[in-house]
This record gives sequence, C-alpha cells and structure tokens, in this order.
Amino acid sequence: MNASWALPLAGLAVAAALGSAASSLLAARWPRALTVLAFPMLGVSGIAAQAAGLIALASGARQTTLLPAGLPGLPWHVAIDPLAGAFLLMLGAVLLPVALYGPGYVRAFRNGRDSLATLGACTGLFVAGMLGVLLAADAFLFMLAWELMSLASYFLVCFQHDQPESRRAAFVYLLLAQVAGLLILMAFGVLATTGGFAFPAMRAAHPDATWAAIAFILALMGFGTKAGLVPLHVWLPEAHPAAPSHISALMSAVMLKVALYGFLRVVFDLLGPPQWGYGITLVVVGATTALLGAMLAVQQVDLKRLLAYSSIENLGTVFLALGLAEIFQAAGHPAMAALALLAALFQALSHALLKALLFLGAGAVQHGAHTRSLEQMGGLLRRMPRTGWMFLVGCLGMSAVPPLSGFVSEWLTFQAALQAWRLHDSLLRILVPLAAASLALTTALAAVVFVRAFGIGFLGRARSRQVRHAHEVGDGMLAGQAWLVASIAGVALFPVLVASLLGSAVLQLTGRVPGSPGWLWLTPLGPTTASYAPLLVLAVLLGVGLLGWVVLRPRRGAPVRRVDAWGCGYAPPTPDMQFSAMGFAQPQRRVFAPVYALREGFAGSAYEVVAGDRSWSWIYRPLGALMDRTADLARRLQAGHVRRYLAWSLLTLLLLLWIVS
Amino acid sequence: MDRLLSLLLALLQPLALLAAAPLFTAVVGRFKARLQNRRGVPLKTPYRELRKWAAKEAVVARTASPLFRAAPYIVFASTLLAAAALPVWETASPGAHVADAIVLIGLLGLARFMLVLAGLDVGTPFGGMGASREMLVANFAEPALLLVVFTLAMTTHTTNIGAMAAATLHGAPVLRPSYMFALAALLMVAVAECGRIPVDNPSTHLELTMIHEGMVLEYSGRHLALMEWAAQLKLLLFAVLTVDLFLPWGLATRMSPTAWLLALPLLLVKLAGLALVLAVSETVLAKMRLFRVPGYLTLAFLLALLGLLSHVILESAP
Amino acid sequence: MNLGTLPLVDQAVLVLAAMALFSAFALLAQSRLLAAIHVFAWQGFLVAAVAALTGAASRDPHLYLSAAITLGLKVLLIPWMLHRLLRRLSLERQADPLAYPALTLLAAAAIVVFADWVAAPVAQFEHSATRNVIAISLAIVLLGLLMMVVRRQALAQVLGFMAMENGLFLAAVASTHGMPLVVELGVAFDVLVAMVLFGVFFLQIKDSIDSLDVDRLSQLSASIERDEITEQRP
Amino acid sequence: MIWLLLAVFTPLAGTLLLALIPRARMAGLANLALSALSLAGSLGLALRVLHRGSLHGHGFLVDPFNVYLVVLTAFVGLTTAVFSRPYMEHVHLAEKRVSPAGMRLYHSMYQGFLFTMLLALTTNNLGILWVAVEGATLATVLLVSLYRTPAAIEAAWKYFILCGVGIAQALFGTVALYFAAQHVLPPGANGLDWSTLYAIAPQLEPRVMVVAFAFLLVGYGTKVGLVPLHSWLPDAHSEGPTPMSAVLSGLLLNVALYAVIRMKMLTDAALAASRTPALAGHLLMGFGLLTFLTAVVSLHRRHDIKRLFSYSSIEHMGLMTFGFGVGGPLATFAALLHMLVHALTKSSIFVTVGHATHIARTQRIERIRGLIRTQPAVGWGLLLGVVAIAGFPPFGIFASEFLLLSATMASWPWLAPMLVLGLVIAFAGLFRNIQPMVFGTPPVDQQAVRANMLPVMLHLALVLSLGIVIPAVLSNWLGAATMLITGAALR
Repeated sequence: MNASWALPLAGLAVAAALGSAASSLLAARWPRALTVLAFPMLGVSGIAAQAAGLIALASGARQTTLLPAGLPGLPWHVAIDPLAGAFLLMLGAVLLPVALYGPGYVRAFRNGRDSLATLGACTGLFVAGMLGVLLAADAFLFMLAWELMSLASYFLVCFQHDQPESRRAAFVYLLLAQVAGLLILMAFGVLATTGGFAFPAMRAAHPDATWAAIAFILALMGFGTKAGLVPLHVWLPEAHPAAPSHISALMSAVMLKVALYGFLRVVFDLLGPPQWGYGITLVVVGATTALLGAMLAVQQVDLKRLLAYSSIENLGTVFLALGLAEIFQAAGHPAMAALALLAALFQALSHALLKALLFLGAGAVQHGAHTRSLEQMGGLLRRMPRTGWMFLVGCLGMSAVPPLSGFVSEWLTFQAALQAWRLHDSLLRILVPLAAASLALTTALAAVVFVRAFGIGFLGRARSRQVRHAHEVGDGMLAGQAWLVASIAGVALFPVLVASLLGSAVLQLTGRVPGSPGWLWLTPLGPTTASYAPLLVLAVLLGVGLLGWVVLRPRRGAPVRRVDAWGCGYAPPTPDMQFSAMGFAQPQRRVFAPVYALREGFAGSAYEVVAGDRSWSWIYRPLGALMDRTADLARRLQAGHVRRYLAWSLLTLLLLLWIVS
Repeated sequence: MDRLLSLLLALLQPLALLAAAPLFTAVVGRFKARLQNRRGVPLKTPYRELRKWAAKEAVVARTASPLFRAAPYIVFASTLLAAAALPVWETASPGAHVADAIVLIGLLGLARFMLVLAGLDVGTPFGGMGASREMLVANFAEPALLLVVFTLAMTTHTTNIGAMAAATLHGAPVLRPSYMFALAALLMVAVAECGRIPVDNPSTHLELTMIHEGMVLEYSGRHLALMEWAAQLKLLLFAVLTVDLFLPWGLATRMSPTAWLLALPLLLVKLAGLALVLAVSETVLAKMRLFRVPGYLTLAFLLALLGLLSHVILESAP
Repeated sequence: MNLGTLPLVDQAVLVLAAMALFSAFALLAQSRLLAAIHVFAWQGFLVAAVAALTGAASRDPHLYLSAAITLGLKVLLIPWMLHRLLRRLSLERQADPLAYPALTLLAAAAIVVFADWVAAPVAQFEHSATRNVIAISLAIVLLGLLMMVVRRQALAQVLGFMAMENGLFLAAVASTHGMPLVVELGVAFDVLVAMVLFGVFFLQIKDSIDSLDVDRLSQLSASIERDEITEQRP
Repeated sequence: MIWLLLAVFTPLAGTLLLALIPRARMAGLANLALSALSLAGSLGLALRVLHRGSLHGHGFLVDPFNVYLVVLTAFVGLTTAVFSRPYMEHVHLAEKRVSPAGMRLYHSMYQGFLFTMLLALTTNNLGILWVAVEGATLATVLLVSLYRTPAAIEAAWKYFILCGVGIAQALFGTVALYFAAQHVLPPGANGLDWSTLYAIAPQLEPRVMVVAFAFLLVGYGTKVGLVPLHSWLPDAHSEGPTPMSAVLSGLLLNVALYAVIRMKMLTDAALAASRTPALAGHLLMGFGLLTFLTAVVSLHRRHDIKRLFSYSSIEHMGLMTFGFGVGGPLATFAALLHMLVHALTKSSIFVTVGHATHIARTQRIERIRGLIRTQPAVGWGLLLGVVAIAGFPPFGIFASEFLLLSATMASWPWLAPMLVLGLVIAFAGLFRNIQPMVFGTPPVDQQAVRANMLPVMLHLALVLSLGIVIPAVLSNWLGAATMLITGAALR
C-alpha cells in the first residue's frame, strides 16, 4: 500500500465521523440508530484513522491537498505527515475500542430524559474535530476544527445537564477552551505576520527572537490549557467526571493528545530554531504539572476525578520530556533530542491507551455499581472480575512498573535526562537532573494513586449496598476494554517496533532517528549504556511464578481452606473497619499539606475530608470576583437618568472637538 | 561456550542470592543478638521456617479475591528477577542487560504494588494500615533510590549495573562527594525499603507500628513462605546493590573461574560488613514514631538529591 | 474685522445672531415654562430673520423659503403646540428652577468660548461677513444640549432640543446659505413629526408617572436589575 | 432602477397601506408579503449591481458597499416579519398587551422603518441620509413604547431624546461638510451628493473636515451605540416588542455604522495630505475599543435577557467600529463580514429570545430555566445562536473575528490582547447567563408555545455556511466593497 493512500484514508475517517454524527440524529425517533449506525461508523473512522496514521508513519512523507472552502485567499489546506500520523494512530487506537464499548454504555441513557441524538451527534462531531485538527495545514482550518472539538465536547460534558456540577463543569470547560482557542489564534497570528496562515508559509518564515518567544508563550498557554498544564488545568478534573465515560476516555486519551499535537506542530515544526529558554520553561512547567497532578490525584475520592488528575500528571511528564528534547536540540545534540521526543511520543501513546482503558473501566463500574466514589466501592474484583482484572492492567501501566507500557516511556525519559552530562550550560546541567528527580517523585506518587484506586475500589469488601450488588457489564463493553488491554500489551512488549514507527515522526521534527536494532532489546543509546527487554522480563516473571506455583502446589490437592479474616481474637472485621480512601492517603496529605486546600468537618453524619485544588482559591475565584466588581462598575454607566446620558453626549462631543482641533 | 557460560552465570548468580537470602537475614539477626548479649537463633532457622511454611496448609480469608493468592508468586518472581539484574561476583552480568538499574527499581515497584494490593485485599484494618504506610515509604524511598542510581549513571554514563561497577573498577579511585551522599541515601533507603529499624520492626506484631507485617498478616502456608523469602531476598539485594555500586573492588571483570574465586570471598566479607553495620544501627537506634518517618524519608530523598547536585556542581566541569 | 466696513445688512445679521445667542442664554436661565416657550419663539424669529436677511444680501430666493418655513414652524406652530400641551397638562405655572444657576451660566459662557475656539479655523475659510455667525450657531447648539442636561422638565428638554435645531438652522444659513431644498424640507418634516411625537409622549409620561420630571424616569437603571442576585459563581 | 424602486418604495407603500388595514391577522400577512416583495427587489438590484456595476442617478447611489447591506436589510426584514406574525398575534390575542390600534401602528411602522433603512442606504444625498436616519428613530420610537408600561414609555423617551440629540449633532456635521464642499465646488453643484463629495474629497479643507467628522461621529455614533453614547440602546431593546429588538440590532445599528463609514471615507480622503492622515481611523479605533470593552464587562451580572443581548450588540458594534478604524483591506473586509454575520445572528437570537420570554412569561434570566427540556427547538436555537455570537466556529462570526484579529495582529499587535481579553470576558458573560437558561430542570409552569423557528434556522444555517465557506459571489462583493472603502484590494 503506497503513501498516497494516507490522505484518502484520513478523509474516510473524517467522513465516517461526520456520518456517525449525522446518523445519530435518527436516534431521536429510533434509538437503535446509535447501536447499528453511529458507533459502527465511529469504529470505521477509528480503523481508517489508524490505517492512515500507520501509512503516514511508515512512508515518512508529507501529503498535501487543498479543499475549496474557507476564507477568500485561504482555502483549507489539508496535509498528513508522520507527526500527524503518530497522533492519528493514537486516535484510531482509542476510537475503535470506544466504538465497541459505546453501544452498551449508552443503553443506560436510553430511558433517560437526555437526548441520545445529541450525544451521538456531538460524539461524531467531536471526533471529526479532532481528526480535523490533526489534518489541518493552515491556521484557519486548524482553529475551525479545534473549536469544533471544544464545542462538541462541551455539549458532551453538559450532556447530563440536570446535575448542577455538570453544568458548572461544562461552563468552566468551555470558558477555558475559549481562552485556549484565542491564545492559540494569537500564536498563529504572530507566526503569520511574516508569511501567511498556511503552515508551509509559517514554516518558511522565521519571526525574530522576541516574537518567536511571544508565540511560544502563547502556544504554551493555549495548548497547555487544553493539555491540562498547571495552573490552567482546572477544567479538566471538572469536565472528565461530568461527561459520559466513553467520552471521558476520548477526551482524556485523545483530546489532550491533540493539544499536545498542536503544541508539537507549532513549537517544534513551525516556530523555527529551538531555544533552550523554551526548553527550561517546558521542563519547569511540565515538572510542576506532573507533581501537582499526582499530589492531587492521590487525594481524590471520585474515581473519574482521580483519573483526570492523573491525566494532568501524565501530560506534565510529556511536556517535561518535550522540554528535554528542546534543550538538547538547542544545545546541538539532535540524537538526544530525538530520544527525549521519542520518550514524549511513547508516553503519549501509552497514556492514550491506558487512560482510555481506565476510563472505560470506571464507566463500567459506574454502569455496574452505580457509583464513582471510592468510599462506596470495595471488592469489585469479585463482583466484576473481567473489568477488574483489566482495570488492574491499567493501574499497573499507569504506575510505571515493568513490563507494562507506562514504564517504557518513563525509562526513555530517564535515559534522556541522564544525558545531561553532555550539556555545557551549568543551569541546564542542574535543571535536567532536577527534572528527573521530580519525575521520579511523580512516578512514585502515581504508584500510590493507582494502588489506592485499585486497592480501595476493587479489593477489600464492598462499602455500600449498590456495590455489594454490582454486576459485570456486557460483552461489548468488555470487548472494548479487552481490545485496549491487547494494544497495551503489544506496545509494552514490543517497544522497539513501536519506537521505530514513532521514530519517523521524531525524524521529521529533530532530523534524527532514535534507533534500536532488532526487535527485542530496547537500546536507544547503544547496548552497553542501557538496555531493556520487556518480553524477557515478562517471560521470566511468568516462568518463575509458574515454577513456584508448580513446586509449591499442595501434594494432596486439597482446596485452600477459607476462614474469616483475623480479627485479633475478636469478632471478624466488618467492611466499615477497612481503611477508607481518604484514610489511605492521609500520610500524603500530611506531608504535602501546603499543596492542598484542606477542608475537614462533619457533613451530615459522616466526617469528611476534602483536599481541594488551590488554583481555585488563588487564581480563579479572585478573578471571578474581580470580574463581578468590574461589571458592577460598568453598570454605573447605565444609571438610568436621561440627563446624565445627555451630559455624556455633551462631554463626548466637547472632548472630541477638543481632540480634533 | 561463552554463551553457555554466560547463560549459566545468568542463572547461577540470582539463584545463589536466593539461596543466601535467608542466611543473610539470619546473620544480621545473629550479629544483632550478639550485640545485645543474646545468643540468637541458629543460622539455619530461616531455612527451616521457610520449609515449614511451604509444607503447611494455606488458609485464606473468605473475603480474599484471587489476587490475594496470585500476589505471592508475582512478588517473589519480580524480586527474583530484580536480583537477577545484579552482578554478584562478575560484572558482565547478562541479567543486567535484560534489566538495568531503572528496571530493577521498577521491578521492586511491581513487587511492592502487588504486596500492597494483597494487604488491601482481605479488607481488614491492619492490611489497609500497612498498605497505606508502605506506600508512604515507597513514595520517597523509590525516587531517592532512583536518584542514587542517577548520580552514578551520570558519572559512569550508563544505567547497566554491571557496566557501572566495571566503570568504577576501571577508573582511578576518586573520592567523590556525590558518592558519599548517594551511599548515605542508599543505606537509608535500604533500611526503609526492607522494613528495618528505625522505620519498621520486622520482629514485632505491634499493630500500631507495623508496616510490612501488617500487609502479610493474613498470609499463611506457602504464600507466607514466598512473601517472607521475597522479603529476605530484597534485603540481600540491597546489600549486593550497595556493594555493586559503591564497593565493587574485587568483582570479576572477566568471565573466568579464577577471578570468581577471588571475587566470592571478598563479596562475603563485604556482605558481612554490611550485615554488621545494619545490626549495629538496629541496636543503637530505636524505632521511630510513625509521624517521624516522613521526615526520615525526606532526609533520604534530600541526600540523594544532594548527591546528584553535587555531582553536577562539583564533579563534572563542562 | 472691522464692523464698519461691512454693509448694513451684514451688520444686522450679526446683531440678530448675537440676540439669538442671548436668547439661548435666556432660555437656559428661564425657569418658568411659559416664559421659556416665549423665549424660544423669539429665538426662532431671530433665526428666521437672519435667514431672510442673508437671503436679501445674497439674493437667494431659496433662503426666503427657508425663512418662511422656520417662521411657520418654530415661531408659530411649535410654540402653539407647546402652549396647548402646557394647558392640557396644566403646567402653565410650573417652574423648573436650575439646581446651580450660577454654575450653569458660567459653564454656558465657557461653552461659548469653546465654540469660538473650535469654529475659528473653520470660519477662516468663509469670505463673507457672516462667518463669525458659525461660532454663534455652534454655541447655540451646544447651549441647547446643555439646557437638556440641566433641566428636569421634559418640556424644557424639548425646548432645548428645538433650540439645538435653531442653532443648526442658523449654522446652515450662515455658513452655506442653507441646505438643498429637499433636505430642508425633510428636516422640517422630521422636526414636525418629532414635535407631534413629543406631544404624544408628554401625555404618556404624564399618564405613567403623573409628572413630567425626567429624573423620575429612572426605573431602567442598573439598580432595578440588582434586586435578586442568585447566580452561581464558578 | 425598477428593482431599486421596488426594493425601497414597497415599504413606503406598505406604510400607508398597513395603516389602513384594520385586521391584525391580515396586516401580518400583508407585512410578510410586502417584505418579500422588497427582498425580491433588493435581490434584483443586487444582481444588477453585480453584473453591471454601480447604479447611480436620480439621487440614488447603489455600489457594492451598500447593495449588500440593502439585501441584508430586506432579508432580515422579511425573516423578522415571518417571526413577528405569530409573535405579535400571541402578544395581541393571548397576552392582550397591545390594542388593535397598536397592532395597526406596529405593522405600519414596521414597514416605515424598513423604508427609512433602505432609503438611508441607497440615497446619494447625505442630507437625505440624515433625514432617513432621523426618520428611522421616529418610526421606531412609538414601537418601543407600544406596550405602554411605564418602563416602555421611559425607554422610548430616552431613546427619542438621546437619538434626537445625537442626530442633531450629525446634522451640524452635515452642514459643516456642506460648508467645506461649497468652497471647492462650483456654484450650482450639489455639495451633499456623496458621489460628488467623494470625487473632490482630497480638496476638502482638513480643518473643517475634522470638526465635521467629530459631529458626525458623535451623531451617528449615538445610533451605532458607541460608548458612552449607548445608554438608550439597552432600554429600547429590552422594552420594545421583540421583533423590534431584532430589527434594531440587526439593521438600524448597521445602517448607522454605514453612515459613519461613509463619513470616514470622506474624512480620510480629505486628511490624506494633512499631519494626521489616520485621525478618523484612530478615533474609530478608540471608540470601538472603548465600546467593546465596556460592553463585554456589562454582559456580566445581567438579569434581563433582552438587555443582555443588547449589550452583546453594543459589543459587536464596537468590534466592527474598531475593525473599520484599523483600516486596511483585511480589517475592513473582516468588519464588513462581521456586519453581515452579526446582523443575521443577532436577529435570530432575538427571535428565539422572544419565544423564550413567551415560554417563561418573563424576561428575567433567573426565572428562565431548562428551555431545552420545555421546548428543545427554542433551547437549541438560543444555545446555538449564542455559540455563534460568542465566536465559535464553524459559525461565520468566527471567520470574521479570525480575520479581524489577524489584521490587528499585523498592524496593532499590542491591541490584540485587549480584543482577546474582551472576547473571553464576553463569552463568559454570555454563557454564565445563557447556560442555566438553556440547561437544567425547567420550573413547572414553563410551557411550550407555538413558535416559528424557520427564521432562526435559516439565519443560523446561513451563518454556519459562511463560517465554512464564503461563496465567491459574496467574497467578490465584499472585496469590491473593501476596495471601495480602503482603495486597496484584499491581498
């Protein structure tokens, strides 16, 4: 299959997404339209996107075309290149399982008062928007698709609008999306002043250093808002829980990556020569985001909020790796830059798959146990075994332990950071290891987050009635998750192959390929420097474990005796005596106390501890209050007295005459 | 021939460690007993205990899930695999290629992950308590350990533990401030990770202070045997890691049995020294209050960070 | 400029314009509505006279027509309508004193100075003798506006509005010898309709608030919106 | 010329005709038919101009700039008439807020207003332009007070007085313009003809022109709703019948801005050689920015839905004024496009708002809840309208704001952040008010009403398609208008 297929396939993906949106409109009259038309079309879109992405990555070429729409003098430029291909691959890899999962999940909404047509149509538009962003090659189409993506997902967040928190989340989300969109628009504006709005023109033109720095800051803030960089992240933990779970999966797994794509496109592709100043900014922002995200994730009780904060953390580590890439590139070590960039892309891919799996799992729990609160869960592994085991895979992956995929990207990032000795600037030499240290701390925290999520949620005993009666979800929903588990296994066990695929996008941006020969050993810096063979790790783990099991197997074959848990000689412990989710995270709360906005006290009969996000009290609430005060000030203009209005008219006239004379 | 030898080595070294692990624990206990004017248990006691547990019937709580029964195997396997990454008497360890220092830490992380989940699985207060505390320890110990590795990796430009040791061996002996900090951090981390005094007390079941014992409280029989063996292996693993990273002198750099003959006794001496250090510190220090543990761990993390920074600032002129 | 060198007609125009300016002041200061209507009528007459005289000076028949329209509209029809309204609303004895008379008149004087300053560069391009009338007409316009600002009576505001129209007409006559006829007719029509509508409104306002005090027409301020603020804040 | 007469004078005939029709139902239909006729005329006119260039003569001037506004005016006039029929019937029969005489007045004045708008756009004579704009005030002022509530009367009075004063100032400016022209033109030439004036504009005396422009700006600016001359606008919009709000926002403001732009063209030409060649542009930018920023702040903490949207109109007029002030082909093109999409969007919003107020029987924002549940069509219409007006793609306002922002970035980069900040504040202000109205659980007494959503869908579909692709016809048209205004072609 040759390279020219990429663009038509991508077009097919967009068309299928739009078709899915259109066919969902039938659901108003015929609810099954979603199951038989809309979701299969999304699946087609996912497959097509994956295929297009693979072809683009394999061929390494850029394909461009013009569409007769858009502004006068600025038709829609559409292009596909390896960078876009990498993200198309991610999108498709998540979209397909979501399409499998969706029909079962939305069945729960069928008898609700919310319109399924809206849900399906907005999902299709949302996907089309994301595809559009990846395929756009001019600023106008890019912004068009970008905002379509934001807007469609706003409606999805707002889908269950009976709940006030959904409405609030949607408002905060759209507000920050609007901020982000306008900042990005300004960044493009800066880039376009020398050339034009088409990407090739921007690539050719290089703004001077000041303007480039401004464009960088604008792009960082704009895309960073969408990617959830601190302190612009506040929409994320609100919006993710509010949206239906398959949408949360798409938002967290794909939309954040689309923001990352935008950032890569603007800063690494269009902006011009790299600067180490950018790199430092990225590293600092990324490290802060990762740490704060992890610290806050550890304290969440709502499972989906926890996952949302974890997404913030992961995007932070991606940006940290991007910072390393920028630093190395600016310092003239393109091979190291390629390694860091590969780490970032690998992390993006791995996070996309893992987070999609976890959100789908959280959705399954919500579906089967009707709660999102960890404080009500417990023992779900026995009630929902398939979902539970797959969720465990996700948790292990997010905790960055071998042999799962999260570990590979972390390992690559560390390897890149450990090349700091090659740098000449002493500030950078200190900063890069510090970044690695903060990444290490983040990873450890992430492990706490997911141990807690799985341990409290799926192990132990049920803490509420509905969880005690939870039921396993249907086959479609399981199939979606299983597909993701399989993808994760593939990425985790064959990192060399994945790296060589992603390598073509890295090549495009850095001019180097971070290569590992063969397929088994991941050795990006040469076999003696560092190596990792996940397949062997898994083989040994399985071998030793099985061996141990065979050796220690009881001779007589008697079943394991089941007894009550040990209660120190008293009555067996009750479920209420288990450690609660907030109790589990108490040590972290104590150690990182200054980070949290702590609120403790009785809420009704239960004692409640809430560790909130300080961004609200430090930034957003004061801003809101300032806005209201300004608005009150402006109202004074409209005082109601006609004579005062006339006086304004007179004064304006006099002032104007004075100015012109 | 070489390939076969190296495969043999890859199998032999971790198996040797595995075999020696209960002994090392016993030696530490023996030293400690002597320091406290006690006679102490015989050195073979740990082996007998392991055998006893393995033979006994395993009793599992009603509320436990299948994960509870799978966890010991995973914990054991991943700890063993981590041990396989260490060069014991020969720097060119093939295991070190499968898993470098970062993977080793990751594997320990995997072991801990499963251990903690197992602690949470039954749904007793002790398990939860132990799990929560274990994660607090891990929260700082793991990054500190990573930073220790980073410090050495920055100096030796590799993360392969064998290559690290070899690089230290080949270079002229240098007194590096960064190594000093890193060594201190590593020892503190090792104490915390292995649940020794002053962080945890392996020989007590006083529920309000225990960490590791809290998590394995529900285990019995062969499951307990695996858990305990893994814990003993972990202690030895840290000792060998310390030796590999900071005291590699004597390690064989070539694949030759004669070099091994020199390396093995030296290793035993070094390990005995470390066991003595641990015994002395456990004797002179008292177990900390749990609220103080974060301070201890933060100190370890800071030391490791200082090691890294002093390497960057003092030792590597650009 | 030397007044003496001017023809008599121009001198007369200047005198009349000065009187129109004075009438604007008088209008501003006059607190009794009935008297104010009379002053307004006089102002209209003065302006019409200026138009007629200018027309005589420039032999422009078109200006006579303008003068006639003004005479009919501003001197007769509108004052008459106002009179009727006054009686109908029984406001004959109503006074509308200024809050700060001295200050207002001072401001008015300042406005005249300002108008002269603004008009000076404009007037330089006019070669006829009546060029300084531009400054006066500008002043009358601005004083009319000032009057609307300081007077609380709706009727007084209308007088101010009409005085502005007078100023505009004076400006047109003095600077350009009147606008094209179709425009003049259109303006006159608009003024007439406006006056009728004003009348309608007086009745409606009187019905609605039982007074013509515009300060009591302040329901639609920000304050009415303030009573219940129950918004969720993010 | 036939088309022109058809377009402009149909409404005049309609004014007289509808004043005679006593039955409200028939009057509504007649209103519709007349508006359709006028639209047909304007379309014919547009085709004529498109194919054979500007139409000039008999006191009329139709060039690419105003012909597109003519079509827009006739179109919005028609769609609003479609909406107004059921709406006013509801007001008349169900709510009994308007007497039969009031309905007669309403229909007659609706056509009268359209006539003045079209006349103002097509006339070549600046004096007639003035007369027509003043006539528009006179035609609408009685409609604002149609409901005869104290608030409506008050609003009408303020509207009348403020716009009257403003328009008087504009007349003074016109006189000054005439004065300047008379010194250049030979006696006998009509110094108020725009085409004549524009031809000799470079010779007009700059110092007279600046004074004239100051008066004209304050004068017509009052009608545009420039801050601080805008006070009448929220009152008049909120208290009048909703179809009136729709046409006021959609048409009157545009026409007033059209007048300002014509004056700016003259002033620019006259000042080209002076020390301050861009004075008019700078004044417009200053006023535009002030208006924009004040209006966006005012969108917050609102309690009356129609006032909310009238501030939004002010905001967008500020944006357009700013765009014209920036000058240059790109910004001017953007502002022209913005005029078009804003008029379409805003009138559609007022139409939905009208239905929403009928559904909830109040204009208070706090009491309107969950429209999407009560009547999905109205809820979605309102939501999508607001999404469009807030500048989200793929609606056309995004395209124009995109162009405007990029033009600003190119020539006044330091003002772009203020625009962006304003857009964000505006968005927040709109959505914090609209979202609770559209979403959530409706109060029990909210009931669906008979609503004609055709105009809304039509307008939004147009705005949507403009955001995706601007057809060559329109872009040529706007390009020609840009050429006319700035003297430079777009790219």
